[in-house]
Amino acid sequence: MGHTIQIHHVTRIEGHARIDIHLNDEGRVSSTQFHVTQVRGFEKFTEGRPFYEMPAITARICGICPVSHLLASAKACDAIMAVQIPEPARLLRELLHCAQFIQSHALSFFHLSAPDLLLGFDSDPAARNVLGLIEKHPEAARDGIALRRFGQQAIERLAGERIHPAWVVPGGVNRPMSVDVRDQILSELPLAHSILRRTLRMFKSMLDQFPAESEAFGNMPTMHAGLTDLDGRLQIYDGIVRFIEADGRPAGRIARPLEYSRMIGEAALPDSYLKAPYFKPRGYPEGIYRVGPLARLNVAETCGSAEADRELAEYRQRLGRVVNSSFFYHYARLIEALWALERMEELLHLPEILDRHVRAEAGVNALEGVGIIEAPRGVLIHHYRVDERGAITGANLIVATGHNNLAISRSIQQVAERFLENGRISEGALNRVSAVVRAYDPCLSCSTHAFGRPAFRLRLLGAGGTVLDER
Amino acid sequence: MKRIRDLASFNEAREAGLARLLPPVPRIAVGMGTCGVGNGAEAVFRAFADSIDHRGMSVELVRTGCFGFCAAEPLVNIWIPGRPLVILQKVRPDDAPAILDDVAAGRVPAELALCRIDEWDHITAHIKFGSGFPEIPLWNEVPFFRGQKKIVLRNCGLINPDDIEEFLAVGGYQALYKVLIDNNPAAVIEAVKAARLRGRGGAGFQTGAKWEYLRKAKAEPKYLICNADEGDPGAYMNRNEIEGDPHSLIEGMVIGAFVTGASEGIIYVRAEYPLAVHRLRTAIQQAEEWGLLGEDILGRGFSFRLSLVEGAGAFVCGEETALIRSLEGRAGRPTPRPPYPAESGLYGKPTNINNVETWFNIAPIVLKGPAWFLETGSAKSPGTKVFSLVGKVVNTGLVEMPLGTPLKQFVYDVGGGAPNGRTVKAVQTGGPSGGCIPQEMFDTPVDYESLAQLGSIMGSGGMVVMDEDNCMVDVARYFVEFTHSESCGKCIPCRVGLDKSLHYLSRITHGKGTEEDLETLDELSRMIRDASLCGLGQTAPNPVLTTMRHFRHEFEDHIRARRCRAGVCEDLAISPCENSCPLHMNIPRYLELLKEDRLEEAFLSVVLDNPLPASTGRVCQHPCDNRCRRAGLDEAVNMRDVHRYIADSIYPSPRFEELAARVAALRRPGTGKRCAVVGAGPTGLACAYYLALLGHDVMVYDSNPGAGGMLRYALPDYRLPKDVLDREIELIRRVGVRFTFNTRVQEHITLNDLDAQYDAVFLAIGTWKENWVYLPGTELKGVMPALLFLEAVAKREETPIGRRVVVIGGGNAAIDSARTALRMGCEVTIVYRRERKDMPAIHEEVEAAEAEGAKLVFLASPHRIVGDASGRVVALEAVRTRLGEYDSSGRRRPIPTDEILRFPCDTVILAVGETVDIDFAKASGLKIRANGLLEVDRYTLETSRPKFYAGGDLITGASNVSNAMGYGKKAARNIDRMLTGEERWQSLWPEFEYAMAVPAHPSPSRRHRVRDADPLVRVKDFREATFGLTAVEAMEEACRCLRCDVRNGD
Amino acid sequence: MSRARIATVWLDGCSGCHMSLLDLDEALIGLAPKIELVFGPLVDAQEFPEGVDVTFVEGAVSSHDDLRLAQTVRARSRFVVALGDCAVTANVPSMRNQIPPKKLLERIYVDGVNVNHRVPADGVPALLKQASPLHEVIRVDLHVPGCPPPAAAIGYVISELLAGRRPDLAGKVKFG
Amino acid sequence: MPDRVSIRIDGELLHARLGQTILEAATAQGRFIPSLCHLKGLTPVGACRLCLVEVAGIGRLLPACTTPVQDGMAVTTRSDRLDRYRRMILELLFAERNHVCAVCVSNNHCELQALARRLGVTHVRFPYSFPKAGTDLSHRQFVLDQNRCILCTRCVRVCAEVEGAHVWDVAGRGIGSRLVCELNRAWADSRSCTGCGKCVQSCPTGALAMKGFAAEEMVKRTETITRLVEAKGVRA
Repeated sequence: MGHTIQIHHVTRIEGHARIDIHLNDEGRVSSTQFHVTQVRGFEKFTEGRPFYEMPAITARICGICPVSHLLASAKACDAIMAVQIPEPARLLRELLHCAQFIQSHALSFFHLSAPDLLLGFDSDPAARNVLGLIEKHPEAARDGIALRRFGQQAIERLAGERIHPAWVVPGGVNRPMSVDVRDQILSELPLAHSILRRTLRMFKSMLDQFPAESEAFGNMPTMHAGLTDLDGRLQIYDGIVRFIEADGRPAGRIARPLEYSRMIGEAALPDSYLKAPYFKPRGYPEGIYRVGPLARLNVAETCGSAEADRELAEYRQRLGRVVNSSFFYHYARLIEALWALERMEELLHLPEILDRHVRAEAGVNALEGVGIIEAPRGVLIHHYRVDERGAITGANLIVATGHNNLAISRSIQQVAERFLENGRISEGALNRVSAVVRAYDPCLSCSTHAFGRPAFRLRLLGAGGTVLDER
Repeated sequence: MKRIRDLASFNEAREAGLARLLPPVPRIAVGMGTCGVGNGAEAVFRAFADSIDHRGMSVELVRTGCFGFCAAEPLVNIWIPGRPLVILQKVRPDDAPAILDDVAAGRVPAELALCRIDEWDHITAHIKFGSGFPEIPLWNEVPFFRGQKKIVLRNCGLINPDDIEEFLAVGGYQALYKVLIDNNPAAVIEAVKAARLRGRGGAGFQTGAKWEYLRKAKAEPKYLICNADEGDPGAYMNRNEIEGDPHSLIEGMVIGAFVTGASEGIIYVRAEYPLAVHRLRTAIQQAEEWGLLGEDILGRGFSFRLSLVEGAGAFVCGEETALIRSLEGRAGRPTPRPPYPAESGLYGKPTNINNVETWFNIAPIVLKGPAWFLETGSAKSPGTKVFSLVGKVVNTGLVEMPLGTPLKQFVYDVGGGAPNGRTVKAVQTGGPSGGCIPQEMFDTPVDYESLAQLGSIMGSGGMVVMDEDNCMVDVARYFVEFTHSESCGKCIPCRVGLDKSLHYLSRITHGKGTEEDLETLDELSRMIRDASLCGLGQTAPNPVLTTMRHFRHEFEDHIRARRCRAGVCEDLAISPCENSCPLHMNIPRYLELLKEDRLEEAFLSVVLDNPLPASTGRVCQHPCDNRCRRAGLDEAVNMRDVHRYIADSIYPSPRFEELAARVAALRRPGTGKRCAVVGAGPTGLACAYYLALLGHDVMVYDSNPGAGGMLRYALPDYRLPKDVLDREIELIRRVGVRFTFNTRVQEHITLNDLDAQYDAVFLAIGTWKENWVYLPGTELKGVMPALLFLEAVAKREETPIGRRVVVIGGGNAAIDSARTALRMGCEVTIVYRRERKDMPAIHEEVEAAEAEGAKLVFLASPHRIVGDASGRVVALEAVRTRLGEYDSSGRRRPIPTDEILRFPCDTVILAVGETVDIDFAKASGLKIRANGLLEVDRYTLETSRPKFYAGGDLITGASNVSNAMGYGKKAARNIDRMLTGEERWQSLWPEFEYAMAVPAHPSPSRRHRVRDADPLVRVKDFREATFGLTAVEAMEEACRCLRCDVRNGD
Repeated sequence: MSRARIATVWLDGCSGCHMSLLDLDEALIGLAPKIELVFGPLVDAQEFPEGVDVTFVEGAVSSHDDLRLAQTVRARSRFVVALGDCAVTANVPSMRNQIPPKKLLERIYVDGVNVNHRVPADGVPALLKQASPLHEVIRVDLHVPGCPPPAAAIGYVISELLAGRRPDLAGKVKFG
Repeated sequence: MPDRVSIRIDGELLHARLGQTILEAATAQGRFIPSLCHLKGLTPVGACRLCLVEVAGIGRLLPACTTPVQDGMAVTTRSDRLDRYRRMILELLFAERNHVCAVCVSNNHCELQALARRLGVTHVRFPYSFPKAGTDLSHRQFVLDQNRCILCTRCVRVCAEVEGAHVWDVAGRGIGSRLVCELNRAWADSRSCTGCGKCVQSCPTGALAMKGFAAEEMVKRTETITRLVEAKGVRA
């Protein structure tokens, strides 16, 4: 008879999710379900609030990438005020964002995924975590902590707080950067740089150890989406959202944020609080696409910085121009972090970044505004409508993990089919099911505008729907 | 023209008034306060007017205020010249012609007469009405008026409030005249101070002192304010005072104005009192016309303008600073004091505020002097106070009593106790800001200090009596709901604190409270009391704090047992009957199942709620009857006899086997836990039954050779045939209960043995030890305790009973003994020291005994048993008692008189109560309470020894079958929880599917009663004396249920 | 010395408090030998274990799953810390409390989508009527407010608890 | 009568001017008594009850902001009971409306928040009311957010007493009390509002704020109100 396997909490991800794997009578995977189990309702309860409070409120969607929400929200507010923010403010926002990319990518790679990669997918689950890493691979753990600290500290120096700073405001930022801060951050760059180089070296050296994972971790042709500038360079703060086919052909673009809904549609799922966005011209569910580091590197022509571009070239040499296995999210993430670091250095050396004109002030000049940026996990869209007084009348938020929702579900199925044998399920196999989710670094907290239970839950359900096993 | 300027014109007006008060023709005055009008006085007045017109009779017909006895309204005063004033009660419009007939004939209708007044002390004057009608009681012989002293209400209900001349006739404005003539303001203030008159608005501040501050204040003008913003729910003293006698208020204020130097006066009265407002306006206008108010009063050059402001009904405006803000046209929110109004009040000017009643006391003090005033009331609180006595008392109304009168006098003497034989539980004084005083403290004198000591206040004089049907948690919630909605919102403790208090209280009444809530509520209440800005907030927690102090167990019941004993909190009960049932039987369920003609399911429902339904169906005290809402329509549903019918239809029938098997099949899988139950009485049987159903191994030990305890060995066969009991016990065996008989604890098996062999032990030993009264002669031959007698009869043993038997006592054992003795051919007399209504025995049983020929003697307290030389009883001597004061049980204490009664007899049966033989417990480390009963946790029934539980008589003393079984049931639930660590109780009951709808049109139908056998026949043997309901009767009875268990949304 | 068994739980919150915990940075390395992380988003454990010494709970109680987990936490932990404003005051999650859950969900899943207009119901926990602070559903031993609480305050709490003392937070933490 | 009196505050002998309140006397000596409704320069109303102190010989607690000093008065400003009551009052305020400090414009500059921190309020034991409390965004420059209002009435008083416009008042009663603009108009429709912003500057929380100020940006300048009143006093 058929079974369903349920992973109760997917562990080491940022959010609440549960996976059901349905097995057929032969013990083979018949279907999988990816349930995101929390919802908070930011879209509704922000109605009536003054629009300029939105950055602070929406930052509470996520404590890992609050800066992304701050920025997307502030950009949407800029649009409502119909102002072009001063250039120094734009540069400072990007600088802040780069720092966040580094801390967030460090967290994803070291704190969450490194236990799988360094300790092994099949290692003792009780120690397969960051504390285990500290014990077994103290250098890697120290590197991870130090790299994350670098990012967090830079955020703190710029914005006053590591988590939920109130520095980014509609119209710019509320305080210019001091020379001291610039110099401090500059002085810390080399250490971070060396960690990233070391980590990239290490990761590349390990690549051969995971042939099965490389092959079956969401290895599938889908579209990809990401932000670039007009020249096709990787962008995270501003630019054009480009959609490409699995083979690299262009498929569509969002040049004006307000028009995002021409390209992106949203579907509700019966079994998950996470909605599924899709590429609208292609319809649901055929319009599946991926976002995030893997997608961004697929979409971009170049990174735009020297060392990162060298790494990108090597990456493409190894894996091809368009990489379709989600296992390589990790690889792409490290390259991006390197790029972010280089970009920080570049920004910090621009003389105008110390300029004191960092804020444009205005009231309501447009009744609708959309802000699109790249969060560490992918494209993030904040869309607000306001009334004449500036009160929010409607909000829609599409977050990175949402875009990946369909891809994650398919990846789970793929991993489940590949690693589940004879209807039996080993702990290591289950861990791989979680790990493929982890590869996307899904921020379910963002996606449901809720951060929730720490881990996936996994349930094995019989053909009749009875629960046979729960882990 | 009317203006009074000198003594002559004053006297002239008095004479004119007197001529109207005591006219040469009969005078009929209808009490037309708001209360009277509400009870139909308008129609009565019209009826009189029409009749008088019609007949062309020469009768003075006037309106008057209220004489205070609200429960007896409409009141009508009849005065025929030369005769006493007679007050008629509950007069209906169609009584008018007959009354007029009587009056025309110089008579009064005696059947309507409440009381007569020969002469009346108006304090400021004395009126002699006349004499005659000795058959009608004098006013102060009527219990409601006994002890009352009318100083404030001196004129209310006697004079026409719209006629200033009548007021003058009874000495009105005399005091003012005196004060103006004397022209010695300081002396008046001294007099008020010497009289120690305290503010009657509630706070009790010295009025004289307040006046002195105002007099000394420098700024001009000065204001006098009368606070008539009476907002307490259920309080209406001020309304009636104004409606009945508005000029007394005006006179008091003018005197106050003269002596304090105030030139402006304002009466702040509730807009909800239209009649009071109307009468005041009339009175002010008249007083001005007569030169008693306004410019140049009484020609003495003194001016005082008095105006009237209608308040918009905010409770907080009773607080003086809020009242002042309101008068200034601002929002009625209080301000902190200092500064006090005497310094900076209305418009920042010196101001004095006194309550209506305070002003009413001024003229008497001025005229009669402080020494006279001090004669009444207590040392610190002289004078009287008017209270509105409402709630659960027979006589409700306005009561003016000397301060310091004990509370019990209000409740029992004046109020006449709770109606329908209920027990009074508490009195709430001081309105919503006051506290609840429990019945044990009814000796408390009602004065400012004593009430404050108990956490209550005098307030403006509200007095709400509560009985067992009032849930004290709900009472607290109700009052906090009131103050919460009346809070002005200015200060945080009151605004938010009360909101949260209400939240906790509501949560508790919904059965969702926790013990932490209680603690938080207590701390919060203290904070609100200590930190609030004004009196509203400072006193608002009083109901909470006092109920938590005096009725903590009720709060705990709601929280720990999720029970509301009063049955008020609906979320905590299925229905009022279920709530009152000690076994918490789901009564509406079995009634409905029977109604749907599903007898077997009805039986299952009954027997799962109560393992001895045939027994309880016969002998239960049926508290459910008292709670049945059907009683409001016609009569309570006869629930007890319906469940007897259901049990009797199954037990002796062939269906018994199948149903017993169905019950046994409900037994939960074996837990492997072993339980011992000591005592096979109703308590032990109930516990054993449920423990067995829950899957435990149960052994019951009993010293007797059979199961049933008192049911078998104390209840006579004519009440409970033993074959009925045997069937019930058979069912209990079928669910797996085993018995070990002839085994006495401590003698044959020790508690330590039980401890070693069992996982849990339940002690349920009955009250087999007879209380021995210390009566000379109990050692005589022929004296025997009731239980031993009944047991011997039950066991068919020889009993040394004579021919003439006297039974001492009023409980069920007394009646059982009497009826048993009757069946043995004896002549029986029952001697009881209190009244019939005080007898604890089931009412029907007493009647049955009487019908069978027992003689009942009440108010006779046994004094000694007289014996002859051979040591045999020859007579019982008793002292005739009379009823004295109320004791703490709310019954009148019997007081011995000199009269001795002698009852010749050869046998005396003592049935004065039983106790438990607790000796076995003393040796086993079980804690015993001071009253000689076992100490257990109120909620879990755990004793002081681990694994040991106890219930029934052992912890309550002698009780009744249902109560006892209730404890057994509760113990089983707790023991199971202890043994399994789970709450499995609800899982015992299968889903019963039945209609959940209230009867659409309940047609009136009387209650079916069981029939008794002919007393003359039944007294000859021990066959069952009552026959149960027939199938049709039971079905009809079931159909009478109003289905209180059906809630909206079901 | 045996390691203290520590768990972290995250209910309806943003993970910011967990991030603040990670902001202890290198201090984590010093802490590692003293504690055993037995449950939480950073470790692989499916069931909340028995016998936990201290549990830090982030987030408000918002769904039936949250409620059940909170009750399990209480039953199996000696000391429960409400970490951060969401657990302490319900914070931003409580901004939905004036809106009936049905309306909220319909806005998102019916009005807010292009395809499949319906509220998810299969395999997802129902929302509670309101998001509540942790102490309104279980007993809480210590409250550490802040959005998020500063890493220093979290470090102080952990070190005091490890030393067997009750942390005194007066003046050290604030709401917001 | 002497112009100066001696009082004891927490045991320490201090001199005060006759006519000063306890709060003024204590503050003049650098002593801290918590308060929220009090703002120097406005008529004290004794409403928040945080400044309650114990005065020897008087059974009840007295608000320091309205109680004048008297010679020989012995005042206790800190005691276990006062601390408990003050914490409870703060908790009640937090439970009454929706004070989401984290995203409030006055975060880190809020008197309510600061007092809670100072008095050691780490959580609110009372159940939150979570009322529906609206905002008034109609005014061009200012915002009223009822969610953050603690009904201290500083705005009411500053507007009536200093600006002389009396735009604000409190409507309703008990827990239903709320700040209203004139006779319950939208702020923009006010006929008497001069747009001076004194109400905003006197507000202790984020209830009244400048429009366009994001989270943590709204710093109130209450001392300007006090200075203004004092300057007016000199002129008068």
